[in-house]
Amino acid sequence: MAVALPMAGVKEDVWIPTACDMCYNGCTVQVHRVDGVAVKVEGIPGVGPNYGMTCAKGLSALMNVYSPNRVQAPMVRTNPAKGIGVDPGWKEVSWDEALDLFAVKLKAAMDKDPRSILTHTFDRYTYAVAKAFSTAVGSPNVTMGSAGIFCGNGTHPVAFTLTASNEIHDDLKYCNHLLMFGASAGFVGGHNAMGYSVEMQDARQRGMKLTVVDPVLNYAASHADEWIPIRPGTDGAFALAMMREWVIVQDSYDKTFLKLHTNATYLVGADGRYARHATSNKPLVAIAATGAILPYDEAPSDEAALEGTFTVDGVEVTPAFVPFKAHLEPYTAQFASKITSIPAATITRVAHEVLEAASIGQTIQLEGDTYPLRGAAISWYRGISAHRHAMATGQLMGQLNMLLGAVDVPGGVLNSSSMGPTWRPNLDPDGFIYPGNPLAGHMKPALPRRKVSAPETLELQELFPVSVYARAMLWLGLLEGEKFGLPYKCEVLVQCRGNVMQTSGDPETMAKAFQTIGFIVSINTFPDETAQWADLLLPDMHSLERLTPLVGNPNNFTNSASVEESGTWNFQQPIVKVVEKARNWGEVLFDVAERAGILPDMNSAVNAACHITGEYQLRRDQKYTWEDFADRWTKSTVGGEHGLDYFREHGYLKEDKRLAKYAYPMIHHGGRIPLYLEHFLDAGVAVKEYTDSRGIEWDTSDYAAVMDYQPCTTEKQAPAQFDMWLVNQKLPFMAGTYSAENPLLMDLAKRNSKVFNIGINRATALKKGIADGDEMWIETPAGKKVKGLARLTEGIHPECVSAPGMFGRTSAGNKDAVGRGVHFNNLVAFTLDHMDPVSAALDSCVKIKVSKA
Amino acid sequence: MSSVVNPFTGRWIMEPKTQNVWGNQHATWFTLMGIGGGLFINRLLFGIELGRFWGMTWADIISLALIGVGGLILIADLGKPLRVLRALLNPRTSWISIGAIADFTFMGLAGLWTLADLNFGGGGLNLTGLPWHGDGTLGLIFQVIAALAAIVVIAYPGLVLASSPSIPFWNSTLIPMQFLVNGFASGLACGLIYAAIVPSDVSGDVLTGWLSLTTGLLVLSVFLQIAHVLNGQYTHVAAKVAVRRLLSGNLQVAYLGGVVLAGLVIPLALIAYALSDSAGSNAAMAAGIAGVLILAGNWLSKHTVIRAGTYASLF
Amino acid sequence: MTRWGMALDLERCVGCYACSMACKTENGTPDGVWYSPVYEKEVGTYPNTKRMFIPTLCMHCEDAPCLNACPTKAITKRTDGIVLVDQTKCCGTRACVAACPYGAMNYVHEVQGAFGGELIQLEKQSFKSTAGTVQKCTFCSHRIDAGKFEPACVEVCPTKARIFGDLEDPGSEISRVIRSRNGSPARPEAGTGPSVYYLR
Amino acid sequence: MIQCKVIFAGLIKRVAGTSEMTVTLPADSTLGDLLADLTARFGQEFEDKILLNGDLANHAVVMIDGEYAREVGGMQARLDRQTPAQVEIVLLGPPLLGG
Repeated sequence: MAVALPMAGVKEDVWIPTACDMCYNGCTVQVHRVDGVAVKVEGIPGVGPNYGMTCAKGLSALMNVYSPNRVQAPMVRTNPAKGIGVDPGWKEVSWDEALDLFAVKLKAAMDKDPRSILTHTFDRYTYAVAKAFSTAVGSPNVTMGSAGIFCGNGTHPVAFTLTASNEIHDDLKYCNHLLMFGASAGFVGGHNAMGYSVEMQDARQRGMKLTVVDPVLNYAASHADEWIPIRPGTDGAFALAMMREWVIVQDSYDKTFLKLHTNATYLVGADGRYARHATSNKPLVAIAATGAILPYDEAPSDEAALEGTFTVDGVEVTPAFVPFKAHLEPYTAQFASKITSIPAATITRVAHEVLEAASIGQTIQLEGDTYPLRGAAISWYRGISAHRHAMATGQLMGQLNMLLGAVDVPGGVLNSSSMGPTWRPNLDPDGFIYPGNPLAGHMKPALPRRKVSAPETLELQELFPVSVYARAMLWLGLLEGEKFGLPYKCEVLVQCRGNVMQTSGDPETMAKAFQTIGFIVSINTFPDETAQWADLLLPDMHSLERLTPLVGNPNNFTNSASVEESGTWNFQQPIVKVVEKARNWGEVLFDVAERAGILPDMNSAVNAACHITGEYQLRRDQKYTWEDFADRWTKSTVGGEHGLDYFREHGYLKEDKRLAKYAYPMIHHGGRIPLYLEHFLDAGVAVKEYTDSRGIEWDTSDYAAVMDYQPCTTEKQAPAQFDMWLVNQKLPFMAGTYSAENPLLMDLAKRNSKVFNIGINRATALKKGIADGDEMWIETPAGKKVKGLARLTEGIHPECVSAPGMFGRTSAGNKDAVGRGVHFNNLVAFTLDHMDPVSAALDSCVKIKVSKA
Repeated sequence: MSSVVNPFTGRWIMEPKTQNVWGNQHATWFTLMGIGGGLFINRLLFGIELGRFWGMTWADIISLALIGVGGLILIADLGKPLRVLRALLNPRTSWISIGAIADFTFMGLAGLWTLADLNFGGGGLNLTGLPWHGDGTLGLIFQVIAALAAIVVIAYPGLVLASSPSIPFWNSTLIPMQFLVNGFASGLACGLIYAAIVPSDVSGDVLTGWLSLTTGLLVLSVFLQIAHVLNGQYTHVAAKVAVRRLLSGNLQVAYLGGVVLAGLVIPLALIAYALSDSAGSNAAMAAGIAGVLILAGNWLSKHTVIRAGTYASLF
Repeated sequence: MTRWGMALDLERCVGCYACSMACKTENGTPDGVWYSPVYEKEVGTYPNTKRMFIPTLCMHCEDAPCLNACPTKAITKRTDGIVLVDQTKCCGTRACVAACPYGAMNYVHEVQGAFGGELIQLEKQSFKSTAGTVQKCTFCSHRIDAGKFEPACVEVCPTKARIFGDLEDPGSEISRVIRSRNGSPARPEAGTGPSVYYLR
Repeated sequence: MIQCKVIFAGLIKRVAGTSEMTVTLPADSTLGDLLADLTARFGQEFEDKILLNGDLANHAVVMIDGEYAREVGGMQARLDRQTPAQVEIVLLGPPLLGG
């Protein structure tokens, strides 16, 4: 490169702040635009949530916005036949024609049954608009695609249980030993990827010990002090053995925390239910010293008994901790070792190391208050969620933290979106916390208890009273809705950004489900697998072309407890316009609402979903431009003087550092969290009652007050010769399917030379006669076969084979991505018996047999 | 050639990397220049003329032709051929620069000196009157400078390889020595081939002299190959990788079959046979075959050493 | 005097390729040219396996083999130690690619865009490449000359694994961290005197 | 007596069968009284959708004269601050957040 000459005769050379959209973290970035052409993306030093850093995806975003493979204009399908790889026969139409067709189909569906309209998006920042649109048409059906099928099922319900917030992450400021199951948080992955990565490396260089439990030597395990390879889907057994070591063998756990903050002291009878006060119906506790029986909130908590037997109205009862402790008995280290393949000695050693690091009883002074200080925490994510017993394993992970007293306290696992100035601590009738934050306010956590009712949603969410979502059930609602009592069929799918066809379970099942949908509108930037099913394909704006208010919200997704900086509000503003006819899908929904005559309801619904208050509310009788709506939403949420003009000028707004009492609320909110899941019992009964009444076979055995380990379905069903597992692994430089549209990211994936290969343990490969670089077959019990190049490695469990990322595309703008690599989801058995009936997770255990090609 | 050449960044795995910078064009012009240089010096020292053509010796003509063609291949292989003259600018540290200067010097002086032999005879063009014709003081000066340039021309490609700290198997003075020995051996090989084609022009003892000289060079070449392989085996892991590829890898046939067997062992045997009294009339034929094999062996030794080049892994 | 250098912390690098992409977009390199790759190496045997991530770039050597090998003097060394290639002088012998022990030199035979074939507008504006010549990392000399004393790869690293500074200033952060972590260059036996040190 | 203009938006519109109606209630009526009156008209399904454990459910967003009912007293909120009172009942669908 020649020595940089000064740019002569430059007309324009500006840096424009916006928010990145190459994953869901919404980092604050600035784009360098020279003479109208965007040439570079950078972070903004010191500005959260990424503090000047940007990952490979964010930096390469220009290759998506400028891609010649984008959807260029509205198109209608001319080939009525639909199927994987079937050419829709696109014919270009004008926006006017397209919106009229859209409105006509919408009205027809609303007249038939408003609930027959399904809205889909995974565009986290404008969820509320999709939600409002669905509410305005009168439909409860909003869905999101893969994340709800594989990732959050073992996390979000537990996050609400522990912290009444949708997300959790660990306080790396004070933690000295982090035990991480099936995740790579802090290694440019997961939530708050960039900020958390700095925290993680600072913590590790401060001396924090990191132990990672995962079948694959993932990005976190690569740097961990210890990597513990484990058989897929068996994390629960490891957790139970650790708890047994603490509670039964060592008798060393945070008794005070259990008494003050959990329902371990609530008295339960032989039927597992709480003993309740005759009139106030409040759960009762027993005073250890005197045996007196009192409602939980009238007894001095630290005197309540954790053990012993008592009688209430002549019925024998014990504190809930007694059955909890008893159920740990069988889970010896040896027992767990057989299940997990982890040596028993390792299990006991790790249990001791974590317990010791927790230093139960330690306290710390922060901003005038005394907090319990815990040196150990357990974190987990998709690795343990994508299994048949996701809820059970997730709850066990939460219970590990509870026994150490490491929840919402310095050094423990923290809430990341409930607290903050908008928190309104709500307690349900039994004293358990639930979200008051309006952004999460409309959530449906397990507590306060929800009734089971005849399903009205295509995701059959009403049959999942203790989960937060039921995304994975969408195909079941579409295909067998009437069996479950759904009084309608899906007439219209409004799909905005998100490739549900490629990111769900196996595409054949999703294809059958999509066949049942009358009319599909896809507002998409690329002609991906889902767009191929559309009857009407509309060109969506890329995030660098559109205006999106409130992308980053410091009260959501990040808990700036452990970060010196404060949280940051940011937004997206138009930088360039590449596809002339592209439009912002949120704006399209407003237009269609007007054409379908439901604009008044749309405005009311937007006010409710976005929590717009006072003078900023949209009036029912008026049509607002997208910009006006964005300005009102911003002012209503951030404060009158911080509207769009402020953000256009400053680009972002720093929130002041979160107070300790919001970051570590356990000692402040006065609520309790359920160690003993009594509310699961009645929920299970209710689900069984309903499913029995409809003659539906529905396993409710996991609705128990204490969680046990059970093998995944594939483990039980697979014939002997299918002796290995196929596991999937996330990559820090790829996300979703749109990153495969980016030639620079694909180039990185090819040069990485592991992404498009199949990782297999060296010893196992030699036994099977497979050498490095050989072609090998992977075959599932269902007869699916995939071929790929073997890459021998020491970094994977001997019974596992790894196919990382989301590839093997059948349709994409970037032709180079089509047919390259293995599509992991395609091999996942997408049937009801492989799904967790409590959390709706889809078991991604894929039993396979491998052979040299 | 792929649109971008970087031997490291094809696969982002930390491992010894095979060089993909230079290929057969380089093996070819390395060899041509080696033979060309060898021919000129052998003609000067041992009077191996390979016959005359219009007064000029075939040895000089072929030498100029080979080095000229080698130079053209070199220039054609450049990314920016028109900037070839810039390649003369850095003789202080760049062997390619030194080599380029040597190339031009040789082509200039050897060319002029050879032209001075031109004599159509019978009243036609006759340049023998030129002051530097023949072995006059000026003639000798031209020849000596041209010979020194020729030596550089033979050796500098080897020195370019040897000067790379990046590829341990190349980074050894044994390579330029091999280039020199092969160069001279190839020069003599041309003589042997000439002897087979025009036996009458090469007397028995002259042939015997050439054969024993060639034997010496080939034996020396064998030692150099062995030394280079052993050196590679025990100095650096990347060199060991190169050696493994030569001895048992994808270059086994070219190296053991081509360089060692066909290029050294068989010629030595043929020459030994040619020197023995039982050869009789077909001694020249045996010598000629040996000569051809020596030339082939020269190309193959450059091809294999280039292909075997392996960068050391950084960690 | 100043001698710019970089320290790469192998304990912190997590192999996310942010530096590789930041470099590519900052310097507008053509398809296939990556100045700042991150290599991976598996160490140990199951189950005590580790994955090392090793970022590399041009080491801006004290005694640069590329500069020595280049016949056309297209490669020069600035007073602050930065080694630069002038594509208007390079004649494309590729001796430098062969000579560089660190794989930092890229020979561009054809200038291609990321989407193959014709360049898109962004590429036309940001590429600074001449076919038939070589190009490599410049320690972002254009940023340093504009007073931004942090190359793009350093600024963007999410785990703060890259430290840039003046090796000749004993008080600079880079000098201190090299001393405290006894940083050492890769392949010291090549004897080129790199300005890049690895903290193991 | 006071006039109360009630607007139904979102999912509740199907249960109410209309998007707008006017209800007359005693002067000192609260939001709770209004909802009890509407439940009497539209049946238990109306209450099941709007209330949870006797209070406004998370996903039932009720606005009285442009202000969120929850912020002006919830079920005990007065309806006589403006005549006619305008009550907007928006029933949101299930959550759409995170994965």
